Amino acid sequence: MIVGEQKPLEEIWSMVREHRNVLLLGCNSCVAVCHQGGTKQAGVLASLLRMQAAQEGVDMTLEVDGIERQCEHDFFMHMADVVARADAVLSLACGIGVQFMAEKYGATPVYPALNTTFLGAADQPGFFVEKCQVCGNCILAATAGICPVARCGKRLLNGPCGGVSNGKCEIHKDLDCVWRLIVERLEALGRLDDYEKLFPLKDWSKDRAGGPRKFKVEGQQP
Amino acid sequence: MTETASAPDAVGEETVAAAEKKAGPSSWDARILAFACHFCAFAAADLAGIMRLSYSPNVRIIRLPCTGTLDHSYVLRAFERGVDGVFVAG
Amino acid sequence: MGSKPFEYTPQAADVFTREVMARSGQNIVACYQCKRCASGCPVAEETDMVTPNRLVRMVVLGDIESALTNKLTWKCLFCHTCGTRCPNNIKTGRIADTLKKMALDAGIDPQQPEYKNFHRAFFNYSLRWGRINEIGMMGEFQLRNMWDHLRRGNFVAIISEVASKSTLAWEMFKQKRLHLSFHSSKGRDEISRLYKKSAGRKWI
Amino acid sequence: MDLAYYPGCSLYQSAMLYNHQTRLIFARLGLHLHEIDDWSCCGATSAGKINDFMAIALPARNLGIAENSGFSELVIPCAACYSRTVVAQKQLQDFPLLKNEINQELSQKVKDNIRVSSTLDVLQREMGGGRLAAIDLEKLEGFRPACYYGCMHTRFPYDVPVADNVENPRAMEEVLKAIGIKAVDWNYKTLCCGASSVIYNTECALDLMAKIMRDALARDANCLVVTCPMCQMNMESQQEKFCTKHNIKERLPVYFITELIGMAFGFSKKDLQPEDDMFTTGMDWTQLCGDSV
Amino acid sequence: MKEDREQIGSVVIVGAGVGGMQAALDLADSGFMVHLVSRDSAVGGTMAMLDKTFPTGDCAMCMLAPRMVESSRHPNIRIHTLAEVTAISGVAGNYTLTVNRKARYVDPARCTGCAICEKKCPVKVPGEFDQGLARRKAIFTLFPQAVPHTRAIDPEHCLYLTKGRCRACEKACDAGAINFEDSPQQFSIKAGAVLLFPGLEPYDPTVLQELGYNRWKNVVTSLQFERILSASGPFGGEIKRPSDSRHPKKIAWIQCVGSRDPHNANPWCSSVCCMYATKQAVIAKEHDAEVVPTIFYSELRTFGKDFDRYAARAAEQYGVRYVRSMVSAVYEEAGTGDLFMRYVDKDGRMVDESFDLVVLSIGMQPRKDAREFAEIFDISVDAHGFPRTSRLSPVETSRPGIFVGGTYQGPKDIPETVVQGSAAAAAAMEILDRSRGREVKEVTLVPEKETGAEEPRVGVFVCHCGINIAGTVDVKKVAAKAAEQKGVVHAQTVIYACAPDGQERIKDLIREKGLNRVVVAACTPRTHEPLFQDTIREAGLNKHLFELADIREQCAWCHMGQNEIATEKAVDIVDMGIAKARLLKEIKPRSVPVTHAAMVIGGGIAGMTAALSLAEQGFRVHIVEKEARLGGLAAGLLQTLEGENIRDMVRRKNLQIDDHPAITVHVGTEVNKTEGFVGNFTSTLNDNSEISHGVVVVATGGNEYVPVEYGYGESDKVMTQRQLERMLTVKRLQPEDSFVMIQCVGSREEPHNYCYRICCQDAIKNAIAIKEKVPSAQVTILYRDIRTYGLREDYYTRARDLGVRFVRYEVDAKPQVTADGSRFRILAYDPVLEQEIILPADYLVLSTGLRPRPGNRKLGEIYKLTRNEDGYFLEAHVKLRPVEFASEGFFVAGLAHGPKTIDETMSQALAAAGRAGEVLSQKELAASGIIAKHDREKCMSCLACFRACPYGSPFIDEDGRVSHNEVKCTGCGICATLCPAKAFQINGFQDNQITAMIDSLTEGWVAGRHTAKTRTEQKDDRNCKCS
Repeated sequence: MIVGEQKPLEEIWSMVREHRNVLLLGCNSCVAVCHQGGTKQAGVLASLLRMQAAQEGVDMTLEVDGIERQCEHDFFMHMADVVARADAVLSLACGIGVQFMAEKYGATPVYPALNTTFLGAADQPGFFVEKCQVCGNCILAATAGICPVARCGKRLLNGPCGGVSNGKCEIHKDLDCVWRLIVERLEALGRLDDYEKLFPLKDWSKDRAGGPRKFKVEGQQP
Repeated sequence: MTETASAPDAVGEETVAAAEKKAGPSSWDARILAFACHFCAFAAADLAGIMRLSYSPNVRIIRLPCTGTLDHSYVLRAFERGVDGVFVAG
Repeated sequence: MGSKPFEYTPQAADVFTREVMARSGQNIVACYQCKRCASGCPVAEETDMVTPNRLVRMVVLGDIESALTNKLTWKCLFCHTCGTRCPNNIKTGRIADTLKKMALDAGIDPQQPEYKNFHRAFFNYSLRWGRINEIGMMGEFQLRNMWDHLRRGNFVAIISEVASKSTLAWEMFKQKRLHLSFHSSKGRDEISRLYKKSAGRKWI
Repeated sequence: MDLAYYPGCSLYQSAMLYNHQTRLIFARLGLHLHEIDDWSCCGATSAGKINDFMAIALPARNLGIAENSGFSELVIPCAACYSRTVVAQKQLQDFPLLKNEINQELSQKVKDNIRVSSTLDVLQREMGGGRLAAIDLEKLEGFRPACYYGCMHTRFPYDVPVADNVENPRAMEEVLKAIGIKAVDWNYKTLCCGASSVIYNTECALDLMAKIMRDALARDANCLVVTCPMCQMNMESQQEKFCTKHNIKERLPVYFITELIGMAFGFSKKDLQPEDDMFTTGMDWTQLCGDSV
Repeated sequence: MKEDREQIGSVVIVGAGVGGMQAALDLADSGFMVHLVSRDSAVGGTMAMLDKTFPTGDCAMCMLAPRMVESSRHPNIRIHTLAEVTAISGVAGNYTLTVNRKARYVDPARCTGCAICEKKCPVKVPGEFDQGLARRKAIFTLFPQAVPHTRAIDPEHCLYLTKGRCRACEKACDAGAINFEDSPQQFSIKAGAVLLFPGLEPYDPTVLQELGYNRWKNVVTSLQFERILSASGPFGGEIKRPSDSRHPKKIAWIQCVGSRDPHNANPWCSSVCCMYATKQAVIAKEHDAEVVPTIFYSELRTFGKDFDRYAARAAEQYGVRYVRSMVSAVYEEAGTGDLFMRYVDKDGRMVDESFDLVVLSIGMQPRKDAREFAEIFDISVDAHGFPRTSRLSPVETSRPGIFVGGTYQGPKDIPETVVQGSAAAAAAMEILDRSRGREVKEVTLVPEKETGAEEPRVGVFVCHCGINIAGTVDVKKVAAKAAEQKGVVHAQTVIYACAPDGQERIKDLIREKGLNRVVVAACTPRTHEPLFQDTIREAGLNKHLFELADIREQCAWCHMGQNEIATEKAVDIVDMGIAKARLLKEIKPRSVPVTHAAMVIGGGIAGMTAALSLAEQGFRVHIVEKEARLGGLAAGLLQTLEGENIRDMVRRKNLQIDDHPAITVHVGTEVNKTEGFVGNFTSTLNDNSEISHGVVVVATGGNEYVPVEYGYGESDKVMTQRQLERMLTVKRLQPEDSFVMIQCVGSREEPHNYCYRICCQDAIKNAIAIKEKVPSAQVTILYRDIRTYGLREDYYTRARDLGVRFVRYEVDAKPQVTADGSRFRILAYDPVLEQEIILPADYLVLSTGLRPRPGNRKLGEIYKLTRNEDGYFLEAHVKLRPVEFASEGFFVAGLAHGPKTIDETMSQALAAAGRAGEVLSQKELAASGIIAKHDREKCMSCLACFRACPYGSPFIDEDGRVSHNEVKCTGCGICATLCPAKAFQINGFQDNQITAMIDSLTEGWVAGRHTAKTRTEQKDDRNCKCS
């Protein structure tokens, strides 16, 4: 799931303060699950902005709405009028949604209300942790289902570095050394032999280093 | 869900409020909106009446079935529309 | 309350407790150590921290030595405050009384010879004459004290005794409290027969 | 009303005044005291320290005499004698075999048909009734007594029924109220004065008496009222001593309750404290009551 | 027990405290007609006097008031106040009772509870409710929240009734409710069963004058101190001392006043004082941080669930000082009113200390007339006057069909009283299985009008409430303003809206003017909303199309004398009500059918008792037992402390269960999974059998702790109390045998820092047995605190009388055991003598407690049932819902819930059966109206609601997405607040409704600020002119 974090109010305010009609558009998918970008949060943000406007003496109309996903054309079907009324859109979607809208509505400025932070999971309710770096070439089969790319401070692929102390990472003292976790799990699975195998050089060509990646569902026409 | 901020009013009000604050609490007429749980705080407000306890009349109470129902938006809306304080009791 | 552990011997403790209970008429084992007796005891400051509840505990655990030689046993005023407020109706005053008798029976020197002497003088006087004549009784008391001091060769004590008691007598005389008349009762025979009957009785 | 009367040894000696006053005011109340024949010492607290059997047998003899004298009630003014006698009576009831043994030696057997009362018991009962109506009461002014009961009015070494509240007795207050005197309430109505320990454990007794004195003074009492000769003697004869020791400046007179009643009944000081005799209280109470007496 | 003669479907409950009310509500909810007979003029009992309750610190009145209101409104409950039962005849199932009702002199049908009469009454007498600390009038209610709120005249003090003049109240009462002609009445009630919950009498410490109560002003009882703490008490919740209203700093509590004192007071332990003193000390400290609390005690009996930790917190966090020494006397310092006392410290030193206030922790005792009371009902009582019950049938009296409970049965705390309330109700339901529903009348109503499509047509009724509202608020103006509001088609004032004529008027206008929303501006919705809802329902409107605006309690009464301001506020309140009313929607609660069967997990004594009770009540029961046979831990016990035969009882219950056609026993099985919700569960067992049931009773029991301490297992002469009990039945003891018992083995220390309640009693039971068999044998019990609470104290006394020695030890100086040939030498430190003692022993007996079953964790996970940190299941509410889980349809009983004795287990099992039976007796379960509505279209299954809901009503449905079970929902709204997609809305409190209220208010009120400001300015101007 994509995890995002709402930007500071001052930053958002500075983006929209020049506009008179702003649409706050929530995205009721990933970023809603982490309580940052859903319709409800759009409403709360609108309230805060309204108060900011009032305090600064700015006359501004703020409209709140929300759609299922801001990365699909079809969900915008009923949005045409709403967007047209606004001189700017403040999107509470992840970076994908913001760009998607920016491309879709060329003439209307679209601002991000969120910083898109990472791809992660809810370890506990309300606590999100990064789990994947979308490297495009998954090696989890060999690492007991635990990703050293995303979760090792140094992205090491062949065992821990020398800085591990008490099973913790030397970069982040509160972070478990991912290689310790991998070894423990391999041991539990009875597959410690996998650890002995050396990783060949990882094929980083599928990582984003080569520019934006594309994907087409088989049989789909462009 | 469209709302226009009444900017001139708000400004005036802020200034007034600020001026009044400076002048001292006696002349500042704070307006408080309370959200009260049906089972406890609302009951307490009733009890205050039953016991004929007098308190400032500048409080209005909205009853909720439980303060669990208190949505962020209620508080924000109240502030947006100019109440000076929100009191949540439950 | 020594530093050496006390060896509790259940059977011996039982025998001792039973005797104290029978002689004092108090259900000592009923004590649950609430310490009301101690808190209300007017002499508790002067007993080297042997409070009534501790005295009871000594008896219950069969610590015979401590029970017979502590200060509380001798300093108890017999005011019965402890027993009155005791939830288990234990009159520690009567236990103290009993322990004193047991101590004397056992030939233990009283910690306050004057105490013993006073009550002995009073009791003997009442037996002898049937009524108390204060001057006579006090005289007997003084003689007993003197005898004790003499026995111990404590002549300083004799001098201070004479001095303090003559002051007291003078005070009382000034306040017209001392009387020289003599009283007695004819029932002395009955009393002495009863006294004979009491011989050897440990308890009523 | 006729009552048997047991004065006890001290009322013939150091507390002669108490004997005199008790007889005086009882007579005025129409209560006729008949001193029982040839009574003997009750053993006081001492007998029990030496000989448990005699502690019962000594009062038993007096009980026997009183019961056979034909009266239904025996009045005992001295608190110690009263305590011993009541306790012995109850023990004789509780242990019938013991009673038989003692009776064997007595010429006047204990039958257990007499009521034993203290002076205070009788005064409380009779002054509460109609007897006062016949007496012209003097109005006594300026008395703020602290009623001091001591140990022996409500606490006994054996379980006997106690009519008054054990911890906060009110009998003296009620009697005084009947003659128009309001007593102060205070802490140490029943605290021990040290009793006979004043003789062999003087310092401890003095400390206790000072404690009693201090609270009475703090409550603004101007005299102590007692019913126990031992308390009276201790609080009065030792007063100088314990006050000096504890740095107490004030002094208080210690009255037998009979004295105040006597005054209210209109007896003169001379009546209550005959000069020709060898006794008086140590205090000059005329200062307090002025010419009203 | 069940005779053929006619069974009456009514039950009489004597006593309307928390226990009586619990029983009343249980019975009324499951189809019985209940007559609640109260001697007082209002319901509530002792709990109503309390400020807060231990160990949660919940406000007692906040918990009790809803129940009082519910009892008074329940269609199946009739409350008879100022009434007493004077005679009873008949047999179980068919009793006739004679009830005498005293004259109240106030007509409940007319009285509106306005209290004007009270103000006018010239007579002041010490108020019993405030324990004499404040005064009440001769016309009065016991307390402000009293139910019924009808005043009563106290004929002993009323001037008119005593001296024939005054009648001030009559003149003041506009409603004409005063009736001096009222006279006592006698009537009879037929009932199938009688429940006695007359409660307790607080011990009166006046007789113990050494403690100074009723002598020194600053010595108060603990009940008085509750009133002092209470916000509605004599000092408005400020801690003041009676002599000079000064705030006391040093406060001392003296424990066991009137309790554990066979010489001067009552021999029993009152069970609650250690805890309430701790609570009072903590609350006092919370009220005023400068308070320094000290508790003088002799034994700390904090034996309940989580109590030991509570006391530890009190000491560590709140600085409550515990002094293990009883105070002998309390003296007053002349002049200051301070109190001083002397106590002996742990070293035997005398300490003199002065305090500002002394609280006597008074115990409880049977009412003065307890014996006469028992005679009326012809039930036998024990030596103390408590009704005779058995530890194995704790709510049954000597007379069939008459049940008892609460503090009348014996000293106990609130949850145990509530448990016995439900237990006694269950016992009554068992014998009245055929008459359920017989006396209860069902009401037929006109069909409900569909108003969904209509525009709002609001009618507004502004109540004068005599002069209660109209005296302060200009009601005419309020009505006129209301008429101006959008959607309002009618607005008027009424003298008494709640009076029958007022209600008729409302109904007429609904019909005349086609109103489809009604707003009444009157008193509080907490008491009156249901009444008006019924009124509009009778006129064919959905009852949720009603809004009550509170302009009495929350306006007129608290702004008296400020008429203009109060009127303005009332206008705002009414406008807010109208704004909401316009948006109100019809609510039609869903209902679901009920499977009339129960699944009881665990076949120990709790499970067996609950199962038998439910089966007797007429429901099918499945017992699921892990072991091969029923009986649980009780099967290993021989007898109770009181000597009742447990083994026989277990055997008897086994036979009853075998014979009962409605009970199916699944031994050797466990539950694999359970699906569904209250009323409709399906469970699969590990033998693949499937059970349909409507409720789940969790009675999984506990484990005996197997000690690792003191050489257990190394010699057969080291044993547990339960092993000793069995040994005593087979082995001949020698005259010289000596036993040493050690208490608290494996308890009251981290990580098991709680009391097991049973060990002290077990030790004493066995010690008595030894001494009775062989008096010369010696028993010494090494203990920390002997906790023979309640009437069990008699056995502690008996053990001491028999010569059992008790030696205390301290947790940091535990006994040390060394083997000495075949014997033992135990080195213990006696804190009394401050001396080490060596005790020889032939047998070493360890008093071990229990442990929660490890399986509780799994069960908790399956059902989402929470456990406390010690692993015991956590009830829904510590005080008032002690046998239920927060999740509907789940009940708990016995050791699974926490350590308890066998009688407490049986009471709780019966209570669980009663509460479960209440659910099963319903034809269908209707969800409450005020619940969350879930819009699945908007929901994106983020699981926020699923995780946060305390009642488990959102669930992951078969399609993998979140759905909402409305039957479990209580309408708390947490889901609605959290939902990022706003998929939840609360019925009657929807976002748009609340927002409309805010908007309405801010429009009139905040916008009006400028006027307010202008007014101020004008005032200033005027001032200028004047000067």
